[in-house]
Amino acid sequence: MIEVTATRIEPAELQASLQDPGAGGFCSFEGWVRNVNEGRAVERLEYEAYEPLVIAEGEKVLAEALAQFPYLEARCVHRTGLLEIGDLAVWVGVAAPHRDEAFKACRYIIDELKVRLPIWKKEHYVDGDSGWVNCERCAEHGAT
Amino acid sequence: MIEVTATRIEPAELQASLQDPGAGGFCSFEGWVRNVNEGRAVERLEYEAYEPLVIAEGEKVLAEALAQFPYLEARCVHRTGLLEIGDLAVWVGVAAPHRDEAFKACRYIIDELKVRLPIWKKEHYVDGDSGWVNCERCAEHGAT
Amino acid sequence: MKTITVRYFAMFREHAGLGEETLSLDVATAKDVFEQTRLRHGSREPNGHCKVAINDEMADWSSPVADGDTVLLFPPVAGG
Amino acid sequence: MKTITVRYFAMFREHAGLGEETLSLDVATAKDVFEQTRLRHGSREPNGHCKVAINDEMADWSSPVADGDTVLLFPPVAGG
Repeated sequence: MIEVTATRIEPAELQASLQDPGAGGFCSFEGWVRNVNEGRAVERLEYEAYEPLVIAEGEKVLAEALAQFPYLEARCVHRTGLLEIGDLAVWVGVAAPHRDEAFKACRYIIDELKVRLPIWKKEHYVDGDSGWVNCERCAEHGAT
Repeated sequence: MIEVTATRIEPAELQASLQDPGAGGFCSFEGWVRNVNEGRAVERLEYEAYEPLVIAEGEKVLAEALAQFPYLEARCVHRTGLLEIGDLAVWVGVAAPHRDEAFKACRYIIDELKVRLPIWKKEHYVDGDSGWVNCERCAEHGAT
Repeated sequence: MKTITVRYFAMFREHAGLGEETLSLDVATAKDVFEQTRLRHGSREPNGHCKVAINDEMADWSSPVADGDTVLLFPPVAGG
Repeated sequence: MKTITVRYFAMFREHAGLGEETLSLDVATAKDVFEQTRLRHGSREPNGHCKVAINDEMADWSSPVADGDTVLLFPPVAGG
Protein backbone atom coordinates (compact mmCIF):
# COMPACT_ATOMS: atom_id res chain seq x y z
CA MET A 1 0.00 0.00 0.00
CA ILE A 2 1.35 3.38 -1.02
CA GLU A 3 0.06 6.81 -0.08
CA VAL A 4 0.80 10.47 -0.69
CA THR A 5 0.15 12.94 2.11
CA ALA A 6 0.43 16.67 2.63
CA THR A 7 0.57 16.23 6.41
CA ARG A 8 3.16 14.89 8.83
CA ILE A 9 3.97 11.17 8.46
CA GLU A 10 3.53 9.15 11.68
CA PRO A 11 5.87 6.10 11.62
CA ALA A 12 4.51 4.54 14.81
CA GLU A 13 1.00 4.22 13.39
CA LEU A 14 2.21 2.95 10.03
CA GLN A 15 4.40 0.38 11.65
CA ALA A 16 1.68 -0.84 13.99
CA SER A 17 -0.46 -1.56 10.92
CA LEU A 18 2.20 -3.99 9.64
CA GLN A 19 2.19 -6.20 12.74
CA ASP A 20 1.76 -9.88 11.85
CA PRO A 21 2.27 -12.87 14.16
CA GLY A 22 4.31 -14.57 11.43
CA ALA A 23 6.70 -11.63 11.09
CA GLY A 24 10.14 -12.04 12.67
CA GLY A 25 11.85 -9.12 10.96
CA PHE A 26 10.81 -5.56 10.26
CA CYS A 27 12.91 -3.09 8.26
CA SER A 28 12.06 0.55 7.71
CA PHE A 29 13.65 3.35 5.76
CA GLU A 30 13.05 7.03 6.32
CA GLY A 31 14.18 9.85 4.08
CA TRP A 32 14.91 12.97 6.16
CA VAL A 33 15.42 16.47 4.82
CA ARG A 34 19.17 17.08 5.00
CA ASN A 35 20.78 20.49 5.49
CA VAL A 36 23.10 20.11 2.54
CA ASN A 37 22.92 18.69 -1.00
CA GLU A 38 25.78 18.53 -3.48
CA GLY A 39 27.71 21.01 -1.39
CA ARG A 40 24.95 23.63 -1.07
CA ALA A 41 23.35 24.58 2.25
CA VAL A 42 19.63 23.76 2.13
CA GLU A 43 17.02 25.74 4.08
CA ARG A 44 13.92 23.71 3.19
CA LEU A 45 12.46 21.44 0.53
CA GLU A 46 9.27 21.41 -1.46
CA TYR A 47 7.83 18.20 -2.87
CA GLU A 48 5.35 17.99 -5.70
CA ALA A 49 3.74 14.68 -6.64
CA TYR A 50 1.33 13.55 -9.32
CA GLU A 51 -0.72 11.34 -7.08
CA PRO A 52 -2.61 9.09 -9.55
CA LEU A 53 0.62 7.82 -11.07
CA VAL A 54 2.53 7.77 -7.77
CA ILE A 55 -0.10 5.29 -6.56
CA ALA A 56 -0.22 3.23 -9.76
CA GLU A 57 3.56 3.00 -10.19
CA GLY A 58 4.12 2.56 -6.44
CA GLU A 59 1.79 -0.44 -6.32
CA LYS A 60 3.76 -1.97 -9.20
CA VAL A 61 6.99 -1.53 -7.23
CA LEU A 62 5.47 -3.18 -4.13
CA ALA A 63 4.27 -6.11 -6.25
CA GLU A 64 7.73 -6.51 -7.81
CA ALA A 65 9.34 -6.53 -4.35
CA LEU A 66 6.84 -9.15 -3.16
CA ALA A 67 7.61 -11.37 -6.14
CA GLN A 68 11.35 -11.30 -5.37
CA PHE A 69 11.46 -11.16 -1.57
CA PRO A 70 8.34 -12.71 -0.10
CA TYR A 71 7.36 -10.22 2.56
CA LEU A 72 4.18 -10.23 4.60
CA GLU A 73 3.25 -6.57 4.67
CA ALA A 74 4.72 -3.38 3.21
CA ARG A 75 3.68 0.25 3.26
CA CYS A 76 5.05 3.44 1.85
CA VAL A 77 4.07 7.06 2.39
CA HIS A 78 5.53 10.08 0.61
CA ARG A 79 5.10 13.69 1.71
CA THR A 80 4.22 16.66 -0.47
CA GLY A 81 4.47 20.35 0.28
CA LEU A 82 7.04 22.37 2.19
CA LEU A 83 9.39 20.48 4.51
CA GLU A 84 11.98 21.74 6.97
CA ILE A 85 15.39 20.23 7.84
CA GLY A 86 14.89 16.98 9.74
CA ASP A 87 11.33 16.46 8.48
CA LEU A 88 10.31 13.04 7.26
CA ALA A 89 9.86 13.02 3.45
CA VAL A 90 9.31 9.33 2.78
CA TRP A 91 8.67 6.24 4.91
CA VAL A 92 8.95 2.62 3.77
CA GLY A 93 8.29 -0.29 6.12
CA VAL A 94 8.42 -4.02 5.43
CA ALA A 95 7.50 -6.90 7.75
CA ALA A 96 8.71 -10.36 6.72
CA PRO A 97 9.25 -13.79 8.27
CA HIS A 98 13.04 -13.25 8.29
CA ARG A 99 15.31 -10.22 8.27
CA ASP A 100 16.92 -10.94 4.91
CA GLU A 101 13.67 -10.48 2.99
CA ALA A 102 12.73 -7.46 5.11
CA PHE A 103 16.00 -5.64 4.32
CA LYS A 104 16.06 -6.57 0.64
CA ALA A 105 12.43 -5.72 -0.04
CA CYS A 106 12.74 -2.40 1.80
CA ARG A 107 15.85 -1.47 -0.18
CA TYR A 108 14.29 -2.50 -3.48
CA ILE A 109 11.18 -0.45 -2.79
CA ILE A 110 12.97 2.79 -1.87
CA ASP A 111 15.47 2.46 -4.73
CA GLU A 112 12.71 2.04 -7.30
CA LEU A 113 10.43 4.68 -5.81
CA LYS A 114 13.17 7.27 -6.07
CA VAL A 115 13.62 6.84 -9.80
CA ARG A 116 10.16 5.79 -11.00
CA LEU A 117 7.54 7.81 -9.13
CA PRO A 118 6.41 11.17 -10.50
CA ILE A 119 7.62 13.17 -7.51
CA TRP A 120 9.76 16.28 -7.75
CA LYS A 121 11.85 18.05 -5.18
CA LYS A 122 12.65 21.74 -5.16
CA GLU A 123 15.46 22.82 -2.91
CA HIS A 124 15.41 26.24 -1.29
CA TYR A 125 18.98 27.17 -0.43
CA VAL A 126 20.23 29.22 2.49
CA ASP A 127 21.58 31.78 -0.02
CA GLY A 128 18.03 32.49 -1.26
CA ASP A 129 18.35 30.58 -4.53
CA SER A 130 16.21 27.55 -5.34
CA GLY A 131 16.22 24.76 -7.87
CA TRP A 132 14.49 21.56 -8.89
CA VAL A 133 16.73 18.63 -8.00
CA ASN A 134 18.13 16.85 -11.06
CA CYS A 135 16.42 19.15 -13.53
CA GLU A 136 19.59 21.11 -14.03
CA ARG A 137 21.20 17.84 -15.03
CA CYS A 138 18.35 17.17 -17.45
CA ALA A 139 18.86 20.58 -19.09
CA GLU A 140 22.59 19.90 -19.39
CA HIS A 141 21.91 16.62 -21.13
CA GLY A 142 19.48 18.35 -23.43
CA ALA A 143 22.10 20.90 -24.42
CA THR A 144 24.67 18.38 -25.59
CA MET B 1 25.48 3.04 21.73
CA ILE B 2 24.12 -0.32 22.75
CA GLU B 3 21.82 -1.15 25.65
CA VAL B 4 20.14 -4.11 27.29
CA THR B 5 16.72 -3.62 28.84
CA ALA B 6 14.22 -5.73 30.74
CA THR B 7 11.39 -3.36 29.83
CA ARG B 8 9.52 -2.55 26.63
CA ILE B 9 11.63 -0.96 23.84
CA GLU B 10 10.26 2.37 22.56
CA PRO B 11 11.38 2.90 18.93
CA ALA B 12 10.02 6.45 18.66
CA GLU B 13 12.21 7.73 21.49
CA LEU B 14 15.29 5.88 20.24
CA GLN B 15 14.84 7.19 16.75
CA ALA B 16 14.33 10.76 17.89
CA SER B 17 17.70 10.58 19.63
CA LEU B 18 19.37 9.86 16.26
CA GLN B 19 18.09 13.01 14.55
CA ASP B 20 20.92 14.94 12.89
CA PRO B 21 20.58 17.81 10.41
CA GLY B 22 23.17 16.15 8.18
CA ALA B 23 21.24 12.87 8.01
CA GLY B 24 19.33 12.16 4.81
CA GLY B 25 18.66 8.47 5.37
CA PHE B 26 17.55 6.47 8.37
CA CYS B 27 17.27 2.68 8.42
CA SER B 28 15.96 0.61 11.28
CA PHE B 29 15.58 -3.08 11.92
CA GLU B 30 13.29 -4.65 14.48
CA GLY B 31 13.28 -8.28 15.54
CA TRP B 32 9.74 -9.34 16.47
CA VAL B 33 8.79 -12.52 18.29
CA ARG B 34 7.35 -14.82 15.62
CA ASN B 35 4.70 -17.46 16.27
CA VAL B 36 6.70 -20.23 14.62
CA ASN B 37 10.34 -21.33 14.45
CA GLU B 38 11.70 -24.23 12.45
CA GLY B 39 8.22 -25.58 12.05
CA ARG B 40 7.22 -25.48 15.75
CA ALA B 41 4.44 -23.26 17.10
CA VAL B 42 5.93 -20.81 19.59
CA GLU B 43 3.96 -19.46 22.56
CA ARG B 44 6.54 -17.05 24.00
CA LEU B 45 10.29 -16.40 24.20
CA GLU B 46 12.70 -15.80 27.02
CA TYR B 47 15.94 -13.89 26.50
CA GLU B 48 18.94 -14.03 28.77
CA ALA B 49 21.89 -11.68 28.25
CA TYR B 50 25.25 -11.24 29.90
CA GLU B 51 25.17 -7.49 29.92
CA PRO B 52 28.86 -6.52 30.46
CA LEU B 53 29.95 -8.41 27.37
CA VAL B 54 26.84 -7.52 25.34
CA ILE B 55 27.87 -3.90 25.80
CA ALA B 56 31.59 -4.42 25.15
CA GLU B 57 31.11 -6.61 22.09
CA GLY B 58 28.20 -4.49 20.83
CA GLU B 59 30.32 -1.33 20.91
CA LYS B 60 32.96 -3.14 18.86
CA VAL B 61 30.33 -4.04 16.26
CA LEU B 62 29.13 -0.42 16.06
CA ALA B 63 32.71 0.79 15.61
CA GLU B 64 33.30 -1.76 12.84
CA ALA B 65 30.15 -0.62 11.06
CA LEU B 66 31.24 3.01 11.36
CA ALA B 67 34.65 2.21 9.87
CA GLN B 68 33.05 0.58 6.82
CA PHE B 69 29.90 2.64 6.27
CA PRO B 70 30.36 6.13 7.67
CA TYR B 71 27.13 6.72 9.53
CA LEU B 72 26.30 9.63 11.78
CA GLU B 73 24.49 7.96 14.65
CA ALA B 74 23.55 4.38 15.51
CA ARG B 75 21.79 2.78 18.46
CA CYS B 76 20.85 -0.71 19.42
CA VAL B 77 18.70 -2.05 22.24
CA HIS B 78 18.13 -5.72 23.08
CA ARG B 79 15.39 -7.01 25.36
CA THR B 80 15.75 -9.58 28.12
CA GLY B 81 13.09 -11.51 29.98
CA LEU B 82 9.82 -13.04 28.84
CA LEU B 83 8.40 -11.85 25.51
CA GLU B 84 5.09 -12.60 23.82
CA ILE B 85 4.34 -13.04 20.10
CA GLY B 86 4.70 -9.69 18.33
CA ASP B 87 6.90 -8.17 21.04
CA LEU B 88 9.99 -6.24 20.04
CA ALA B 89 13.15 -8.20 20.93
CA VAL B 90 15.83 -6.06 19.32
CA TRP B 91 15.95 -2.61 17.72
CA VAL B 92 18.77 -1.24 15.55
CA GLY B 93 18.63 2.26 14.06
CA VAL B 94 21.18 4.04 11.87
CA ALA B 95 21.13 7.63 10.60
CA ALA B 96 23.53 8.47 7.76
CA PRO B 97 24.01 11.15 5.13
CA HIS B 98 22.73 8.78 2.39
CA ARG B 99 20.54 5.71 2.35
CA ASP B 100 23.21 3.31 1.11
CA GLU B 101 25.32 3.69 4.27
CA ALA B 102 22.22 3.59 6.46
CA PHE B 103 21.04 0.26 5.01
CA LYS B 104 24.48 -1.35 4.95
CA ALA B 105 25.47 -0.28 8.46
CA CYS B 106 22.12 -1.40 9.88
CA ARG B 107 22.41 -4.80 8.20
CA TYR B 108 26.01 -5.25 9.32
CA ILE B 109 25.12 -4.40 12.91
CA ILE B 110 22.18 -6.81 13.23
CA ASP B 111 24.02 -9.63 11.44
CA GLU B 112 27.00 -9.36 13.78
CA LEU B 113 24.94 -8.84 16.94
CA LYS B 114 23.06 -12.04 16.30
CA VAL B 115 26.17 -14.21 16.23
CA ARG B 116 28.57 -12.39 18.56
CA LEU B 117 26.64 -11.08 21.55
CA PRO B 118 26.22 -13.28 24.63
CA ILE B 119 22.43 -13.43 24.41
CA TRP B 120 20.40 -16.62 24.54
CA LYS B 121 16.86 -17.34 23.54
CA LYS B 122 14.65 -19.98 25.06
CA GLU B 123 11.54 -20.88 23.12
CA HIS B 124 8.39 -21.98 24.92
CA TYR B 125 6.30 -24.00 22.50
CA VAL B 126 2.55 -24.22 22.26
CA ASP B 127 2.82 -27.95 23.04
CA GLY B 128 4.31 -27.16 26.47
CA ASP B 129 7.89 -28.07 25.57
CA SER B 130 10.73 -25.56 25.64
CA GLY B 131 14.28 -25.34 24.39
CA TRP B 132 17.27 -23.05 24.05
CA VAL B 133 17.57 -22.00 20.42
CA ASN B 134 20.64 -23.49 18.74
CA CYS B 135 21.75 -25.35 21.84
CA GLU B 136 20.26 -28.59 20.58
CA ARG B 137 22.43 -28.12 17.52
CA CYS B 138 25.44 -27.54 19.77
CA ALA B 139 24.76 -30.79 21.60
CA GLU B 140 24.42 -32.64 18.29
CA HIS B 141 27.79 -31.32 17.18
CA GLY B 142 29.25 -32.34 20.50
CA ALA B 143 27.96 -35.86 20.08
CA THR B 144 29.57 -36.50 16.73
CA MET C 1 -4.12 17.92 -36.64
CA LYS C 2 -5.06 16.42 -33.28
CA THR C 3 -6.48 18.08 -30.21
CA ILE C 4 -4.07 17.23 -27.38
CA THR C 5 -4.23 18.33 -23.78
CA VAL C 6 -0.69 18.77 -22.48
CA ARG C 7 0.09 18.83 -18.75
CA TYR C 8 3.35 20.25 -17.39
CA PHE C 9 4.83 19.31 -14.01
CA ALA C 10 7.34 20.83 -11.60
CA MET C 11 10.12 22.61 -13.52
CA PHE C 12 8.18 22.31 -16.78
CA ARG C 13 5.08 23.90 -15.23
CA GLU C 14 7.10 26.75 -13.79
CA HIS C 15 8.77 27.38 -17.13
CA ALA C 16 5.47 27.23 -19.02
CA GLY C 17 3.73 29.43 -16.49
CA LEU C 18 0.73 27.10 -16.59
CA GLY C 19 -0.06 23.51 -15.64
CA GLU C 20 -2.18 22.52 -18.60
CA GLU C 21 -3.26 23.65 -22.04
CA THR C 22 -5.15 22.18 -24.96
CA LEU C 23 -3.41 22.51 -28.32
CA SER C 24 -3.97 21.59 -31.94
CA LEU C 25 -0.85 19.66 -32.92
CA ASP C 26 0.38 17.68 -35.90
CA VAL C 27 1.82 14.79 -33.90
CA ALA C 28 2.13 11.00 -34.11
CA THR C 29 3.99 10.11 -30.89
CA ALA C 30 4.56 11.37 -27.35
CA LYS C 31 7.98 12.49 -28.50
CA ASP C 32 6.40 14.75 -31.11
CA VAL C 33 4.29 16.39 -28.39
CA PHE C 34 7.41 16.95 -26.28
CA GLU C 35 9.25 18.52 -29.20
CA GLN C 36 6.44 20.75 -30.30
CA THR C 37 5.98 22.14 -26.80
CA ARG C 38 9.68 22.85 -26.18
CA LEU C 39 9.21 26.57 -25.92
CA ARG C 40 6.68 25.96 -23.17
CA HIS C 41 8.46 23.38 -20.97
CA GLY C 42 11.98 24.60 -21.69
CA SER C 43 13.76 21.23 -21.87
CA ARG C 44 15.89 20.71 -24.97
CA GLU C 45 15.06 17.09 -25.76
CA PRO C 46 13.49 14.01 -24.23
CA ASN C 47 16.21 11.89 -22.74
CA GLY C 48 16.41 9.12 -20.17
CA HIS C 49 15.76 11.59 -17.37
CA CYS C 50 12.34 12.73 -18.54
CA LYS C 51 9.18 10.61 -18.54
CA VAL C 52 5.82 10.74 -20.23
CA ALA C 53 2.34 9.45 -19.50
CA ILE C 54 -0.70 9.34 -21.76
CA ASN C 55 -4.16 9.50 -20.15
CA ASP C 56 -2.71 8.67 -16.75
CA GLU C 57 -0.76 5.62 -17.92
CA MET C 58 3.04 5.67 -18.04
CA ALA C 59 4.10 5.57 -21.69
CA ASP C 60 7.17 5.56 -23.92
CA TRP C 61 8.33 8.44 -26.06
CA SER C 62 7.48 6.32 -29.09
CA SER C 63 3.89 5.70 -27.89
CA PRO C 64 1.25 6.95 -30.37
CA VAL C 65 -1.05 9.77 -29.35
CA ALA C 66 -4.64 10.03 -30.52
CA ASP C 67 -6.99 12.94 -30.96
CA GLY C 68 -8.33 13.92 -27.53
CA ASP C 69 -5.45 12.37 -25.53
CA THR C 70 -3.95 14.02 -22.49
CA VAL C 71 -0.13 13.90 -22.53
CA LEU C 72 1.68 14.43 -19.21
CA LEU C 73 5.25 15.69 -19.46
CA PHE C 74 7.38 14.78 -16.44
CA PRO C 75 10.77 16.33 -15.77
CA PRO C 76 13.33 14.08 -14.09
CA VAL C 77 11.83 12.65 -10.91
CA ALA C 78 13.46 13.03 -7.49
CA GLY C 79 11.43 11.36 -4.80
CA GLY C 80 12.58 10.47 -1.30
CA MET D 1 46.19 -26.58 40.91
CA LYS D 2 44.52 -23.24 40.23
CA THR D 3 41.52 -21.69 41.89
CA ILE D 4 39.11 -20.89 39.04
CA THR D 5 35.66 -19.39 39.27
CA VAL D 6 33.50 -20.86 36.53
CA ARG D 7 30.28 -19.17 35.38
CA TYR D 8 27.61 -21.03 33.43
CA PHE D 9 25.04 -19.33 31.19
CA ALA D 10 21.64 -20.24 29.74
CA MET D 11 21.53 -23.95 28.84
CA PHE D 12 24.80 -24.58 30.70
CA ARG D 13 23.46 -22.94 33.85
CA GLU D 14 20.26 -24.93 33.71
CA HIS D 15 22.19 -28.16 33.25
CA ALA D 16 24.60 -27.33 36.09
CA GLY D 17 21.79 -26.21 38.37
CA LEU D 18 23.90 -23.24 39.42
CA GLY D 19 25.30 -20.11 37.81
CA GLU D 20 28.73 -20.05 39.34
CA GLU D 21 31.14 -22.13 41.39
CA THR D 22 34.75 -21.88 42.46
CA LEU D 23 36.83 -24.96 41.77
CA SER D 24 40.39 -26.19 42.21
CA LEU D 25 41.42 -27.30 38.73
CA ASP D 26 44.58 -28.53 37.05
CA VAL D 27 44.18 -26.42 33.90
CA ALA D 28 46.34 -24.45 31.47
CA THR D 29 43.76 -23.09 28.98
CA ALA D 30 40.11 -22.11 28.73
CA LYS D 31 39.56 -25.34 26.84
CA ASP D 32 40.83 -27.33 29.83
CA VAL D 33 38.29 -25.58 32.05
CA PHE D 34 35.51 -26.41 29.58
CA GLU D 35 36.56 -30.07 29.47
CA GLN D 36 36.92 -30.49 33.20
CA THR D 37 33.47 -29.03 33.84
CA ARG D 38 31.69 -31.15 31.23
CA LEU D 39 29.58 -32.99 33.74
CA ARG D 40 28.31 -29.63 34.98
CA HIS D 41 27.51 -27.79 31.74
CA GLY D 42 26.54 -30.87 29.75
CA SER D 43 28.05 -29.96 26.40
CA ARG D 44 30.28 -32.62 24.86
CA GLU D 45 33.07 -30.44 23.51
CA PRO D 46 33.89 -26.83 22.72
CA ASN D 47 33.17 -26.19 19.08
CA GLY D 48 32.59 -23.15 16.90
CA HIS D 49 29.17 -22.64 18.45
CA CYS D 50 30.33 -22.13 22.03
CA LYS D 51 32.29 -19.12 23.30
CA VAL D 52 34.40 -18.31 26.30
CA ALA D 53 35.39 -15.19 28.21
CA ILE D 54 38.02 -14.76 30.90
CA ASN D 55 37.52 -12.02 33.49
CA ASP D 56 34.85 -10.34 31.34
CA GLU D 57 36.97 -10.27 28.19
CA MET D 58 36.08 -12.44 25.20
CA ALA D 59 38.81 -15.08 24.86
CA ASP D 60 39.83 -18.06 22.74
CA TRP D 61 39.70 -21.67 23.82
CA SER D 62 43.50 -21.67 23.71
CA SER D 63 43.78 -18.64 26.02
CA PRO D 64 45.75 -19.36 29.22
CA VAL D 65 43.95 -19.20 32.56
CA ALA D 66 45.67 -18.03 35.74
CA ASP D 67 45.04 -18.74 39.39
CA GLY D 68 42.09 -16.63 40.50
CA ASP D 69 40.60 -16.13 37.02
CA THR D 70 36.89 -16.20 36.34
CA VAL D 71 36.02 -18.27 33.24
CA LEU D 72 32.63 -17.66 31.60
CA LEU D 73 31.26 -20.53 29.54
CA PHE D 74 28.79 -19.41 26.88
CA PRO D 75 26.58 -21.84 24.98
CA PRO D 76 25.78 -20.90 21.36
CA VAL D 77 24.39 -17.38 21.24
CA ALA D 78 21.04 -16.53 19.64
CA GLY D 79 20.29 -12.83 19.87
CA GLY D 80 17.68 -10.90 17.93
